[in-house]
Parts: sequence; C-alpha cells; structure tokens
Amino acid sequence: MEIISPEGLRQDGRTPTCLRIIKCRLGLYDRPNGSAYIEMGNTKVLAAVYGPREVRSKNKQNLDECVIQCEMSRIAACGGERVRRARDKRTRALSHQIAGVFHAAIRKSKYPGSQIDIYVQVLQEDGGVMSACVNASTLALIHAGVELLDYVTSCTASINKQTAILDATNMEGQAGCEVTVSLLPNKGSIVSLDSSHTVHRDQFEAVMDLATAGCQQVYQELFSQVEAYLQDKHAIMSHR
Amino acid sequence: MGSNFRAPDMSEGDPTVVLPGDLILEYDPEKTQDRIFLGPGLRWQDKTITATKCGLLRKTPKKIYFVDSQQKRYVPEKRDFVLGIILKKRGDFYMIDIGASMAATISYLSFENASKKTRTELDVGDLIYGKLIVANKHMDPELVCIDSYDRAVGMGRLPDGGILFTVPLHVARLLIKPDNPFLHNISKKVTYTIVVGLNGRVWVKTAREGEMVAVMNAILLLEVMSEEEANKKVLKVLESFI
Amino acid sequence: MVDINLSDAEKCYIIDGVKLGIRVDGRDRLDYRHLEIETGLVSTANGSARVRLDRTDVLITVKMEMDRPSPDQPNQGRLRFFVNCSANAAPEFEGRGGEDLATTLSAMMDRLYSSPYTLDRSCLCVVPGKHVKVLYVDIEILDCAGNLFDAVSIGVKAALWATHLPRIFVTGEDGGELEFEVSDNPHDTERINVSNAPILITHLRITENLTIVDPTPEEEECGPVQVVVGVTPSGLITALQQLGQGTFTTQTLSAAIKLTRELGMKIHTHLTTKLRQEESMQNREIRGFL
Amino acid sequence: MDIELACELPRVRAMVGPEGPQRPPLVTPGEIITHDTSFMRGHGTYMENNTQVASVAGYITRVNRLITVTPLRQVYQGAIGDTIVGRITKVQNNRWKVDVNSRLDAELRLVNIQLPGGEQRRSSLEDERGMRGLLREGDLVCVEVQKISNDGGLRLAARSSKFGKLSQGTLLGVSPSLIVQDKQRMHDLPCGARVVFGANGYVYVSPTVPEEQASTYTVNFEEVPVDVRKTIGRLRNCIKLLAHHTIMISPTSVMTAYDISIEQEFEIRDMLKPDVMQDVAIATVQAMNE
Amino acid sequence: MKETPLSTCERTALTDMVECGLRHDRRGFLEARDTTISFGREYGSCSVILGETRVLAQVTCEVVEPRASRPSEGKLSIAVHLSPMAAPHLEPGGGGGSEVDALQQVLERNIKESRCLDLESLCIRAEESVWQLRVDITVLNHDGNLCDASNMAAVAALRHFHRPDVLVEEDGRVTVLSHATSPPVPTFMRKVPVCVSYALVCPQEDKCLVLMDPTHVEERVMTGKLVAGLNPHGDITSLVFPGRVALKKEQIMKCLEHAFRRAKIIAEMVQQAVEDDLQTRATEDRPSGFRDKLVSDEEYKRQRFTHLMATKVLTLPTESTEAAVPMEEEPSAPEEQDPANETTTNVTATSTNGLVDTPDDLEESRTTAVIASVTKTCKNKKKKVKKTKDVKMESDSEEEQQQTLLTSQDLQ
Repeated sequence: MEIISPEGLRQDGRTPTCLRIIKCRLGLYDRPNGSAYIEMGNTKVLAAVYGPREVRSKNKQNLDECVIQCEMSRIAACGGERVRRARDKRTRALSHQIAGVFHAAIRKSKYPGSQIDIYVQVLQEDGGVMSACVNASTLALIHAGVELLDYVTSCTASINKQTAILDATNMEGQAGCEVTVSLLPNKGSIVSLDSSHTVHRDQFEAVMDLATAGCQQVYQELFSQVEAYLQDKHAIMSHR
Repeated sequence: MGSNFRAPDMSEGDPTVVLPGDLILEYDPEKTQDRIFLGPGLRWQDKTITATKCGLLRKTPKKIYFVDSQQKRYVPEKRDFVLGIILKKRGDFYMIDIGASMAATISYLSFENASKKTRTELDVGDLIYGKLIVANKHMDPELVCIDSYDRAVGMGRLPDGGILFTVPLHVARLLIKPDNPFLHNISKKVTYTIVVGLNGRVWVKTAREGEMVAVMNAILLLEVMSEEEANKKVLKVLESFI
Repeated sequence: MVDINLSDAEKCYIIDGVKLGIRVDGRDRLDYRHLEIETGLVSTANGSARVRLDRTDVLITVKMEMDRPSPDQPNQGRLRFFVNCSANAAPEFEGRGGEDLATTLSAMMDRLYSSPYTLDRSCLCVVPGKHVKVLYVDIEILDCAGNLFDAVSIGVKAALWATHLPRIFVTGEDGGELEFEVSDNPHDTERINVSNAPILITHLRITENLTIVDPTPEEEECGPVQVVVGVTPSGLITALQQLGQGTFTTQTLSAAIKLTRELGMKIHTHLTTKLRQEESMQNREIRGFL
Repeated sequence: MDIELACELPRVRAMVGPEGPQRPPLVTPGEIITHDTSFMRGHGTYMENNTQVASVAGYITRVNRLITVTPLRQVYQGAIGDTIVGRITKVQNNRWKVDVNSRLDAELRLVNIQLPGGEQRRSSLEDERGMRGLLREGDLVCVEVQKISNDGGLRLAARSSKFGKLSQGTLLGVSPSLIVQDKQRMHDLPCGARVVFGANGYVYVSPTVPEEQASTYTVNFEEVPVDVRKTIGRLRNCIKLLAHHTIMISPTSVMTAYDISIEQEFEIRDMLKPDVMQDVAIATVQAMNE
Repeated sequence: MKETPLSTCERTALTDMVECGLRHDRRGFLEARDTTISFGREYGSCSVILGETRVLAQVTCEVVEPRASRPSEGKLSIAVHLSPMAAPHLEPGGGGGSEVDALQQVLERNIKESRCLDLESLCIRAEESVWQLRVDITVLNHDGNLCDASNMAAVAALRHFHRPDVLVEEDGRVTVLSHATSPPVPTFMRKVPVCVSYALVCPQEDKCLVLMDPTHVEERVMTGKLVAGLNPHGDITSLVFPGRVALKKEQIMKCLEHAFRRAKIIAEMVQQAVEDDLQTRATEDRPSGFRDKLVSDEEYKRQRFTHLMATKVLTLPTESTEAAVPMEEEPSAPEEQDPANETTTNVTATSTNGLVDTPDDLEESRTTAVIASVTKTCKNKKKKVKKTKDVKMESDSEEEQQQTLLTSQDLQ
C-alpha cells in the first residue's frame, strides 16, 4: 500500500513536508487556571493546568524553584482498539518526558516553593501524540499566565523509503521511524528529542531538520491562534 | 561460652585477627590488681573477655584493648567529631545527617557566639563539623559546635568550596592517628586543609581544583592498600594527578 | 465529590432561598440548568456523546467487541460500564483520587441497565452460547459541577442511540465452529433500540420536606442527602439509590418519586425529539471541543 | 428542562471591541520587546543577553521606563492595600489561614483584626481560645492586604470597621485581571444589593447590610426577602455573563448589564443560556462604549 | 532508607571541577570506565562490570504458542530488576519507580523493536510452537550509567546463548533434546545494539558540558541526560533526551558522532568476549563459570591506581582531545602545577585539643586539622552531662584520665 504516491503526495493529499491541519482553542474550562484543546489532524488532545499552587506533599517541595508534575491519560476509545487502562507504563513514560520538557521552558525561579500540575487527556490518537500533548500543554500554560522562556512547539517526522515525511499519522509512521523534536522556536534550541524504531545515521539528520522546520511551522500556527485569542478577548478589556 | 579458648600472645604486639565469639583473656577483678580497659568490639562477661566484632585486636601501651574492625556504617559514640549535612530546619533545631541510622539534632544556640537574637545563618545542604555529646541506643544523637569554654575550636559551618567524600571508618581512624605520617607525606606536595569526621566523611580544600582531586584520590588509596604500602605509593599517585 | 466548604451564612442563604422558591441563580425547585448535547464526535468509537450541564462536562464512548457469553445467560449480549475521573476535572482526581466516585457511578449504571426490560440484550447475541457482542461504555468525566448522575445517564442514552454496530453475518459451519464475518461497509450497520432506556434524576433534600432537582456543588454541600431515581420513558421507576448520610421521610420520598415520573417523561420525550432532529440534519458539522 | 443541540448554539463570536490606535500592542512569550537596556524590567518579562523578552502572553503597559506585560488570566499576585475577599481554610494558634485564590494561602493574624467591642483592645489569651467563635473554617471575610512575605504568601489585616466577616449572600470566582482597579471595592448598587469586588477575583453579592455590622463578626440569619433575592440572583448571573465573555467587571458594567436584562425582560434563570448571554454581552459592550 | 542527601558542597565541587575539565576519577570527559564482560557456566548467563556498576543478565528459553497475529515469529521479552542490593535507597519489591521504567523502555526499543534478533529463526512450527527467549537483567550494584551496562549484558548474553536442539514429529509434538545428545543451536544476531549515555552538566545558564558514562554522583548532579541507542552499522535504534536543559542541534549531532565511534568499540569488545568464551568452553569439558573471573571492587580500585601511577604526566588521554569536547572549546587543562615551593608541612597533626595555627596563606584563617581523640576508647565519665539550654561539658582531655572501674554496662 503506497504511503507516498508516485506524484509525491500522501494518502490525505499532503506533500511529504506539510503539516496536518491544526485547530486549537484556549480556555475551555474555568475551574483550572489554564486549559486548551488542540487537534493535529486526527490526534486530539485536551490539556489543563492547575497552578502555581501550594505544594501538596511537603517532602517534594523545592524551596528555590517550583515543582512541575505532569499526568497524561487516554480515554478508552482513543485508538482503534479499546485501551484497557487509562494510565499505564507508556503514558507514565510520556508524562515524564512532558514534565522534563517544561522543566526547561517554565521560569521556575518565579514560583519558589509552589507546584504546577499539567494534566493531559488524549481524546483521539493518530500518530504524533507526544507532540500534540506538548503543544496543548504550552497553550494551556500560556492561557494560565505562567511565565515561559518561550513557546515549546513539538513536531514528529518519520522516514519512508528514503523520503522524510512530516507529522506522520499512525499508518504512515508504521514502517519508518518516529522522531519527535520539542523546540524553543524563538531561541532555536531543542528541549527534548525522542526517536523510536531504527533510522539510519545520515537519514537521521535530514529527519531531525524536517522535524525542527515542522516545529517552526507549528509555532506560526499557535502564534496566530494565541494572537487571535488575545485580540478578541483584549478588544473588550481595553476600555478600562 | 566461646569454645575456642585462645589467649593471644600480646607480646610481640603485631595485631592478631579475632572473630566474634573468640575468647581473648580471663579477667577477674578480685584476683588481679592491674587495670585493663576495653574499647569497642570487646565484651566482658562472667570473668572472660570475648570479641564481638571481627577485626584486628590491638593493645595500646596504656593497656587499652580494642578491635579495629572494617565498617562503613557509623554508630554514634559520645565525644566523636563528626561531619554532618544539614537536612532541614525544625523550629530552633537543625536536623543533621551524620550517616547514622537516625538524624542528629543541633540547637541553634550551640554555635560560637550564638544567642537568642543573632541566629547563625545555615541553610539545607551545608556542612557542619561538630562533636557528639549525646549518643546512646535510646535517644537521637545530639551535636554541638562549641567546647566547654564556648569556643568553636575549629567546629561549626565549613566554608564554601572544597570537596567532600566518604571513606570507611577504619581509614578515617587511620588518618587521625597522631603518629600516622600519611597526611604529612601528602602535605609535602600540596598545601591543603582537611577535616576528617569519625563518621567516615572527609572534607578537603586546596587552592586549585586539580589538587583537591589529587588529595582525594591519595586518601582513597588507604581504602585498598595497607598503611605502609600506601605511604610508599602516595607521592607517585599525587604526581600522576598534578 | 469535590469538597468545598461553605460558611453558615451562605448555607442559610441557599436554604432560605429554596424555601422561598427562588434559588441562588434564579431557578426554582424543579428547574434544570442549561443542557447541551452532541453525538458522534469521536470517530474511533462505534458511538459517542458529550453532555454539558452548565459546567459539568461528560464524554461517553461506546465500543463493541466480540466475546464469549457469560454461562448463566448464553444468548444475551453484555453491557459493561467503566468510569474514568480525569484529573482535568479536579486535581483531587489525580492518580487514584476519583476511584470511589467512579465505582458508585459505574455500579449505578450497571444496575440501571441490568433489567432486560430497559434494553433487549438478546439482539446483541450472534451465536448463542459461543459469540456475543459486548458493548464497552466508557464514561469520561472532564469537569464536574454537580449533578453528575443525570448528565451521565442522559449521555449514555444518547451515546447508545448514536451507536452504529457493523452488521455481522454467520457464514456457515466448519468443524463445529460457527464462522462469522463482520461487514466492512460503513453504512451497513445496526442500531440499538434504546426506546426504553431509563435516565436518572437526582433529588437533593434541603429541608425536611423540600427537595430540589439538578443541585449545584454549593447546594450539594448544604443538603445532607440525595436520592437518585431511575425512570423509563413510560414512567416506570427502575432504580432508586440514596446517597449521603441523612434520612428521608416517606412523604418526601414518595413526592420525589412522583416528581421523577412527570419530569422523567418530559425529559425523555424532549431528548428523543432533539436526538432525532440532530439525526435528520444533513452535513451537520461536528462542533466537538472547538 | 431545555435540551439544546451543540451544533445549533451560536459560536462564541468575537465581541466587537473599540478598534482604533489606542490599543496597546499584544505580545506572546519569547517575543523580543526592546533591545535598549534603559527600560526597567517589570512583571511578565525577562532579560536575556541585554534584550528584554516577554514571558507571558498579554498586553504591554509602559509606565515611564517600566515595561510590564500583564497576561489575561493569572493567579492573583497580591498588591499591598488591595481589598480582597477570602475564605478561612485553617484555624491555627492566633492566626487563620485564608484561601485568596493566590499561589499560597494567605495569613490573617489575630493581632491584625479589630476585635468586636471597641477600638483599642489588645488580644488577650481568652481571645485566642475564642478564635473559632470569631471565624470558623469556610467563613468568608473581607480583608486588606497588609504585607507580602518573602516566600510570596500574603499577610492580611481587617483593621477598619468595614472589613470583617461577610454575612448572607453568594460568592463568585472570576479571573483577577477582569476586575477593574479602583479604590472603593464595596459598592451598594442602586438596585438594592451590595457587591464586594475583591481584587483577587472573588466577588461577593449580598443584601445591603448596615456598615459596621461586618466587624462585629456576628451573622444575622433572618430571612432575606424575595425581591432582594431576585436582584441578587440577577446580579450574580450578570457577573457570570460578563466573566464568560471576558468583559471588565466594574460597578458600571454590572449595572448596565443588569438594566439591559431588565429592559429585555429576560427571566433570571434564562440569563445563563448561551444565546441570551451573548445578546446581553453585546448590548452591554455597545452601551458602555457610548 | 532514604538516600543520603547530596550536600551543596558536593554539587558545587563537581560542577566547578567539570568546568575546568576534571572529573573525580580523572577520566577524560569522553572516556568510559573500564569494563569487563564475563560468562557463567550456563549458556546465556553474562555479567558486566562497568567501573563499579555491576549487572547480571540471564537468558532462558521455552517453547510457547505464537501470537495469532504473527504465527511464524518467536517471542523475545526483556525484564529489568533493580534489586535493593544495588543501592540503599531502593526498597525491596519497590522496583525503583521511574528509573526502571525508563531503563525498560530504552532496552525494549534497542533490542526488541530494532529487530536485531531475527525472530523468524526462533520458529519451530508455524502457528503451533515457537521459541520464547526471556532476558532477565538484575542490577547488582548501581554506580551510575545502568543503561549502557544492562544493554551490554543483555546483548552479550543473547549472543552467547545456545538453545537446545529440537525434534518435531508430524502430529506437532516437540521434544527438546538435551545438550548431550545433539549440540545446542547458537542464536544469530544480525546487528549488535549498543547504548551510550551522556550526562549534561550546566555550570552556568547556557554553558553545557557533556560527560560520557556518568557515575552515580555525576548522575545526581547533572541537569539533563541523553541516551543514544545505536548499532555499529549506522542505525539509530532509539534516542532519549528528556529535556530539563536546552541544547543546540550541533551539540546533539556531535554527541551522536562520538556515540557511533564508541559503538564500534563496544560492539567489538562484546563480540570478542563472546568468541573467547566460546573457544575456552569448547576446549575444557567443565566450564569454570564466574569463579575466578569476577573482580572485587577493591581489586578494581587497586588496578586503577596502579594504572594511574603508570601514566606519568596528566594530559587528558588522547582519545578525548581528538573527539574535541562537543560543547565549548577544549577547557584549558589545569595550568602547570608549580611544585609547591614552600614545603613546610602546613598540616600538623596535634594531640587532641592542642591546636597550632597554620601559615595564613590559606584564605580562611580557620585552624586546620582538628584531629579527634584517637582511640575510640570511650572513657565513660560517671558525670551526668547536664542537658540544659547552654550545653556545659566537662573538659575531658585525655591526659587527666581517672581510673574508674569498668562496669559491664559501660562495655555494652
């Protein structure tokens, strides 16, 4: 089954280097301090941020910077097969990665002794789950007004018979590898990098560059969405 | 009672290896007049002295017998100088980790010229060199950093910088022996400050980082070699580091 | 539930309000808050529905699997309910926090759908004794602002209504095993008859003889006890459970049950009309969470 | 019970705001604000190899050489002299822990409150024992921020007569950045209810109570008449409506919304429906702009 | 038992030393600790000693039914056990939480998903019976860098493992033949997966230094880490860089280049070890197993010191300079040590509480060595120490020792 047709297009008509459609919305719920929802193609993720708040367990408290905790869970019907347990080993590993990413991005020294909780809920899973979770958490943190060094945008790239493809769905990523890059777009420095399944050495650089370029495209998308949200909300707030 | 009765011939003074349960000697206060003193590792019960730890039986000129055993876990003893790390601040006490099973406490008053008003500024993770004044089975160990004339005598918070590492207890005891030339040999090559805690923690500070690593590795030599061999080799190790 | 403690002044204000027939947000005793529903928003599930009751937000998905029937009911399919309290709803739900709420909710739904009268489960059977369809109904609580039982029960009914199960053909025998084959044409599907599916109505007792419907978290805080009544479209009471510490006098209980019958039938008719209306809309764009 | 279909509801349209140049520029994290280092760095920004970069998404305010970026939503930072509303969470030895919608629980010392019965009374031991009599867990207090301690926690005080325990009424939580900054926080609105706009986003709506009753730490439990309840309910829904559409909450904007909802004869309970909320919000914004 | 706390002194000491190009055990930044691989008496039992980190891997096999979705493929499962023996802070049965999960994930990706072991070769009869190989990895001593050690142990054990030959009758019954009757079948591995991990220490905000093969202390002090799973044929099987620090792309690419060079060395080492052991096993009738091959920690330290003494002058070993430490330019080797001209011993061992001030060339004028009372004879004084607020203590210098009769209670 051809992943890339002879003319160079993919099943859903995208060229190898183009992102899936990103739709996102800030501020779904008002109980958490910040919440956001993002759809990257068919991968749909909901994120909520509580904090900065009082630390729940005193022994984890860190007196000069804030503690970041992340928990990711999947609904039962998020993939083809029914997921038995919402939180298992794979989601625990992913939530560690997400927490690690935001350890580098959040200005922790501003909230000494307190705690920021990031909860991510995967509603539908079609490849690139880790990057969708990172992007959703970034939007939720921005909505919550938490101080960040920079956006953290993340994107996945894969390889299929010598051509690197960006933002691969489950089916496209089956054969090749899956390289997920999380980037601080304005600073250009990589905050997290994860590659599974084998990829050859010289292809790796090409795939990583494509993923980094993908992150910049995601940044433009998120930037415009946040800008629109600010514009709309701020228009009203301006008459002080 | 221990079956293998072996009176060690203490004459030629080279230490013999004893195992727990070995009989050392008979001692009956009514019969003999001379006094002997028993240190750690020995037990005096119904007129016989048996060993409770394995190690080398040593006898000092002042007739003090003790078993010099190799151990890493420190058991707090009264009047020991130890090097602790501050765990947390509890009201007007600091909790200090001295490598024992229980954390030691030190009141904020037991520092040089400390008073109700002027509290010494200590935060978590600092190093404290102090003396244990309370250390028994039933109570948490207690530390002080002043001697009987309220003078610090080298105790208190260690200055920043320097390097900290742990050595087994017998090495720490070896380093502290007054007649041990080891530290002098090192000082032939490097000028350094060293603080040795009886709980096996050693703090070394020199002008340059390179020398600190050198001294540390020199001291770690003692862990694997006998004293004489270490003395011979210490200078060569220092060269190879600096 | 998420515990917020109120001051006596606020509690007294709420209770007096109920006595005078005007609650804090202007509703009277039998008014529901604004309820919003949408079905078919999760494409990877056979059926899905999302219910928003003011701030309470619940997502229900239904997935079908084939399994061996339970020995005591060889020709009956099975309906299994699972509730997952996501930490989005409240930080207390992180890790194992929401376990007890989840178990009470799923036990209540099991009891609701256990009687054969409410849902004919024999039509879920493929090969009696060998293969039956099992419907896994997963309830995801995204935000809870009081009255979870009503929202969940309405959501489950809507999700089952919107479920499309692929048609299954029995393709004959080979070696004593009945072979069946699932049709992969997406439009060739079967629906489940939910015309008798019941819903729950929660009554919170505020004063000796006054109960209110659709309580907010603040009201749940000052009312000691609730009763959850299951009612079918034809007005039959199928389940009744009391929650919280406290007592009901017999008159208040019977008044509550009578109330449930009237309210229940109204809600059922309203719900089915709305679901049919949504079904009939051509190229309805799925709003989802956007 | 009105069930709406999600697809029928109006999408939350962008409000038409006052266009025009005077809107300060908006900035998102990571964007460089200025390169010259003569500006002082305020909240929401940080210096990185001598360029000032924004760390939150919000609008820039320049006050003679001080640049700050204020985000649309944030946890209440706390400023000295702010009047805020808080809820008692713990009673400790001669101080109370108060939840003020901020990063850490604030602290109200027994010494800093004005004891009932007279200005100058030093707190005796018996006061200490009687603390729970004054304020218990869950009680609402209106207090003033006296000091910010070094770990970011707030120190509160209730010195003057208008501060103290709040009596009957209902509490609402909104985002602190929506509350308009002004000196006077307690307003007795012409429609006959008192609203306390806490700077920390807690807004308390209650019947008008004589001035010094607050500091007597006693609560009158007699019934609030129905019409006052109606105004309080309507006011509460107006504030919820303004917050939902992120319109600044100030006595003027609340009163305009209140009057508009009366003009267009909206039932109090219908005011929380999305379409009604949208119409009233747009009308309020237009009315405010004239 | 809580882990002993890390004092700020150890933390700052290590970061300062790394900043000027030094490590505790004087290794270069990109120099690994010396490793020994040894095999036990059975096929497929291998122990790896990486510095003081010790890992034991054991491969076992059994005949099982294949998965319905892959009827002709054998099964491979990997399990990691972090026993409480490895480190004081691990409780029995606890399993070390997140550390074990991450380790398990890396090993699974490296060995299982990389298809380096041809699973088809494990098939006996399609849809009926296939071999299931199970690799059990137990960490015996945790001194940092568990990923490399356990990966090396698992791969060496798999390559060394021989499964018994098998007789298959028509009706599907499988009889396993003992080693005596017919020679066991070696397992064939196409590629040797290798894992190389780097610790990232950031002394200042943006400056970031890379250390290879971190020890336990270095792991506690590092801010970020990068674990690269690859094989010498140029494939990257897995890469984990879980953030906590921001890196530039070039820095990551340089790490990868060095990792590939390192992978070749490790692969050859594993290959060599397996071949040597198989040869010796062929000659002697009863393989000696681990008996004389395991090296005790003391032995290892002694060898390291003799090795140190052999290499006279301290120049960072050539291998690391050529690898040009990826981060900043080569940190200047500590400038030439001018032999301390004044050799006055500044350390005076004095009797217990007599103190001699040292020449004040050291910046703090504190007294130097305070040498505690030598022998630990606890001369219990009969005086009760008054435990009032201002702690008064009897001055108990050794000289005026009273002769008191020892009572057995004192001796306990």
